[in-house]
Amino acid sequence: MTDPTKSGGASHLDLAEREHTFLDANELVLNMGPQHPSTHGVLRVILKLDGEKVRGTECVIGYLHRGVEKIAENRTYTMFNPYVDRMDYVAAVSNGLGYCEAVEKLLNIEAPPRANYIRVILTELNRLASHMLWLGTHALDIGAITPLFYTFRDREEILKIYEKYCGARLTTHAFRIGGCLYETYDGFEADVKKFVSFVTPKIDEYEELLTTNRIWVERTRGVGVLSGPDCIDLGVTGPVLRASGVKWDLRKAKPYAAYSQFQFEIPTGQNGDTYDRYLVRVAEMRQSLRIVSQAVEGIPEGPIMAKVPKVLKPPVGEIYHSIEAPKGELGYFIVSDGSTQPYRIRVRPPSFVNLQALDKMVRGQLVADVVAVIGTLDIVLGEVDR
Amino acid sequence: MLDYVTGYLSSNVTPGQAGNWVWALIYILLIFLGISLAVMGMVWLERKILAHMQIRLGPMRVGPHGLLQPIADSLKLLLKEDIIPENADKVVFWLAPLMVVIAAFTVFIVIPFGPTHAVTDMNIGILFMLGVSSLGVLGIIMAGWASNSHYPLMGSLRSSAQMVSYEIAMGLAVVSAVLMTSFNAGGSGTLSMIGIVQAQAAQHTWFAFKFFPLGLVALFVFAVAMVAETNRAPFDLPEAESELVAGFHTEYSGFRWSLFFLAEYTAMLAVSSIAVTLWLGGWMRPFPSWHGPAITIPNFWEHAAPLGAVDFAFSLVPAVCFFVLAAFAFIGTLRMPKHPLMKIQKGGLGALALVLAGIGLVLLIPPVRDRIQDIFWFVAKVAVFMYLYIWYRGTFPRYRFDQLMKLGWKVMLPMGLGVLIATAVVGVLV
Amino acid sequence: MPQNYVPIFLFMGVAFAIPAVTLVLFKLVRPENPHKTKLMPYECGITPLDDARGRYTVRFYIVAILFVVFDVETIFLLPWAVRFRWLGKFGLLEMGIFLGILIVGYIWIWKKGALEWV
Amino acid sequence: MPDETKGNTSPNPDQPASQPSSSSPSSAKPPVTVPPKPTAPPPPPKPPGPVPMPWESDMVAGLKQRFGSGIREASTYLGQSYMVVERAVVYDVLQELHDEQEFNYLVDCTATHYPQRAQPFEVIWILYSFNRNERIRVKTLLAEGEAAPSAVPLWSTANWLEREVYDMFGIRFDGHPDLRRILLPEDWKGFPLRKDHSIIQQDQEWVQINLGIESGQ
Repeated sequence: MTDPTKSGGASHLDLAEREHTFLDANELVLNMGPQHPSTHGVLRVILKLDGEKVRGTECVIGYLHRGVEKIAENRTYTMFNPYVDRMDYVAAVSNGLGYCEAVEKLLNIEAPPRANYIRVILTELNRLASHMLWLGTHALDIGAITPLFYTFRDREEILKIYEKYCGARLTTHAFRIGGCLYETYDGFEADVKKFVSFVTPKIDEYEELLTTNRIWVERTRGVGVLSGPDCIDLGVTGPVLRASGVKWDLRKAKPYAAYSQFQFEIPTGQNGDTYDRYLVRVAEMRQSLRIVSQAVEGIPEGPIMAKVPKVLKPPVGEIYHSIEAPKGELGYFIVSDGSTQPYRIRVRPPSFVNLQALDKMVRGQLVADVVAVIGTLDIVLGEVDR
Repeated sequence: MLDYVTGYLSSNVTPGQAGNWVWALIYILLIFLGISLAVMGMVWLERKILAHMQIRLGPMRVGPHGLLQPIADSLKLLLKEDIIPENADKVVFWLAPLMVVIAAFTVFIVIPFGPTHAVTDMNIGILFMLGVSSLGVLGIIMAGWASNSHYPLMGSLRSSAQMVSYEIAMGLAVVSAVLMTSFNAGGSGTLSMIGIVQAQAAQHTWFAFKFFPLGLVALFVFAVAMVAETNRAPFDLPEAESELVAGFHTEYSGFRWSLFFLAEYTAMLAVSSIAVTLWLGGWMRPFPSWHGPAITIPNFWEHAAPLGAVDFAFSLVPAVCFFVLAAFAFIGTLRMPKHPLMKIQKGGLGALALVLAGIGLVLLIPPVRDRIQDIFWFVAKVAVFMYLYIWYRGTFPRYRFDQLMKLGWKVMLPMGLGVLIATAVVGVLV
Repeated sequence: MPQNYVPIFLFMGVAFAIPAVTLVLFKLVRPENPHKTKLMPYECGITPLDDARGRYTVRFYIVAILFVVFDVETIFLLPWAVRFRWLGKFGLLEMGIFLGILIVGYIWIWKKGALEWV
Repeated sequence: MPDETKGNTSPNPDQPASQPSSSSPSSAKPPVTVPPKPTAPPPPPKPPGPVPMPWESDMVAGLKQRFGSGIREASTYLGQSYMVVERAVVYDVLQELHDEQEFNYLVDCTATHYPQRAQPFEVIWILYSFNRNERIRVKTLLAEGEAAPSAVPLWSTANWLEREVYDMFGIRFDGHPDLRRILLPEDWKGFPLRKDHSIIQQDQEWVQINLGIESGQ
């Protein structure tokens, strides 16, 4: 754990350096990505293979680097808000929530309760959408093509709610600093309730397809094992951490928005393998539904926007605020110099940090497991590269 | 010359046996045509069935319900640019798809669609088929090696290892079926494909149900092995697109790629046909020895001979099938959207309904009815296997390579050996 | 009956000719715009680092050798299976010995770990 | 202690003048948890935001005892605690926090650039302790060209995070096993998150050589 060369990700693979052993093959260097069907975007992984066995990996990232942090320094706080949606584009609402809350804290204001409830509903729906997309693509990576269509069918319903709420489906820009811009549309509660009752049996349907499927279990159990201490050492958060048995969720540990008012469990696994991560995420989908139905039942009346000055000039100071995004801890570290533009915004992306664990997870496993592990880490390259 | 051609019609052997090369060539071309059409149909059906399993529609634009999609696809593939990578071995690259196609097609030479509907009947039919079908792996290795790229190479190595591993289980299952043929009255078995079906007829059972459950186990071993042999889901590792992009045919494009595609589907048809021949009674209809009470069906052009009621009922099934298909097409015509742009599609589907109904009518004519039955039942049984292939693809995730090899060597091989020994022991005791 | 085998060559000829002729024929209508990038082997968008035809893991060769052993065994089984009824108990015993030796070998291979992939 | 959601930062009137906030001295008792009320728009007696307060705890006391003036500052701002540590002792402080104080999770490692200061770079480690449910920040100041100690031996997470800091700011980390650029190409020139690096600036040479275009703009 303290030996940096061992645990600290991949060391640079020297292509000229080859190990020769009797009757053993040369190490094959296989380049996976950036144009590869299962690296979830433009991730490039260089695999050092012995036959089919992975001897080492090196991730090459940055193909989608847009310099979000630099852009932030040249925009006002309000102007930067839509940009955060482009990082983890499958969980844009969560990104927006984290950013808005961070700036609100810096301004020392609080969103009104009703806004917080709307935020919770939309964010949890977003978590559901993100997990659905993950499940579909992860199953596709492992070769089950059918769940993809099922999950996309159901994710569509969430996107429809978003579209009705704010006009956008993917990069929603749903929240504003200080609350929400839009009041819920007529029939929002009914739509959400309908969605909850619609999707609950569908999650059973996914589980029916996969949970006891022999091939699925064989492909995922014992694959990409990451123990709890390893997770913590590597800073891995989110479902991956919970699947390793660490019961830690920022919604409970440091409640934000209105999460302290809802009852929900933190699902955990024991083995920290791909199968457990699958189970944890499916259980999380159910918990999200639980939160959504509680929130939509108890949504209070009132204003949706706190009193926010027209021009945001947070006092000089710094703030770090993080939320439990679908992929893990999503943090914003904002430094204000008292002007209208942030002096520095640092995004702590869960995907970026989680991806670092890839090497540890796949070493000694097979090529097919690399694909399964990339899938189970649930990375979004827009967030890894920012 | 004409006598030479027509003379064969009255014989009741295969053209190969009769030594009639003209008819052999006609059969060969018919098989080519039939298989190409079947592959096109399979592609359409696979896309449609898979789509409906996955709550979507599949091809809908080209022709009514996408019926012309395979034609459009093949045209596109024929007209696509053919890319040969720079540092590929050009000759091998050129030959590899042809090799795969030859291996996949040649198996059909011994497959009996009916008692006389085979190109030839070899006394080592099974052996020939095992030998030729494993030549396909050669083409795949050639393709992977010639491409000179990592993914095809890995795909082809995987493919070869996988195919040879399951070949053994397949061979053992075949041996246990051959063993069953020796329970004839004569006491000697046969390796001829026609002979195997005739043995099933003589023993009044499909081999799948002989020595229950041994025949079924052997069929199961064969059925698993044949999925692996043809590189289909859940054993589609050689072309696992999530890992190896497209496996051994990554570098192939256009028509060359479509040859691999054609070969894959042909191989699927071939191994399904072998399974049908060996275990499911080949061309025999279900319950072949149940004739029912004799009845006489009057007709207009020949002297009516009495025939069994069950025989008669089964002889109507092909026609009825076509009528049902025609009815589906007709209902589809009625359900077409009422839009002026859909008129052509509507007309096409209506025409299809008429054609299907017409075929059904033709199949009702007694001489056609009698001759087409065998082929119909054979095709129907193969179609069941084809449907299973699609179903597997819609349901199963993909195996990992080590799991696949483990399954092949540690489960399928002992199972094949076990079922062979059990069959032999039971056979001696009976 | 050697004439039974003649159609094989006929069939192989046809099977070779049809795709080959199509391939050559459609060269007339196919576009042909080679480009350096287009002719590069697929390496996920990266210029290939080295030649792909290196040595590969030995396990594939082990599988190949095992295949030969077991496939030859299957070939030996076929004549016995054809004459199974005629050979009767004697044949069963003999094949039992043959298979027994093979099974012992199979168990040895298994124990030796040649069937393990990783 | 650092319950971030509740504003427990009632300002201390005896606050030293080193507060960065440009607060007007007139308002002695500003509301804190309530959002700033723009009650009287024309004369802007801008209600001061919360101000950093000394961060007092056993842990800080222990650290101060051990490192003395190495702990330059320990404050709490908006419920979040941070300490500024001398570069010479920062590795030891981090090690102490990791080994003794159970800060076993490195949330983030990042930097900020203040070109006008004598020590223009500030490297920030955000630490979290699962057992205490506490998040703190450790900062150190670096002069141009000065290297920070690498935290990789303590937390494996630091590997990529430090590589990113190096990539963006050009801050080197001593003891990092593999300090290369991570997001930008390896032979890229320039450190984009430095303040003197314009947003439209890029490595023209690299773009021309590798992309074959005149400019990426």
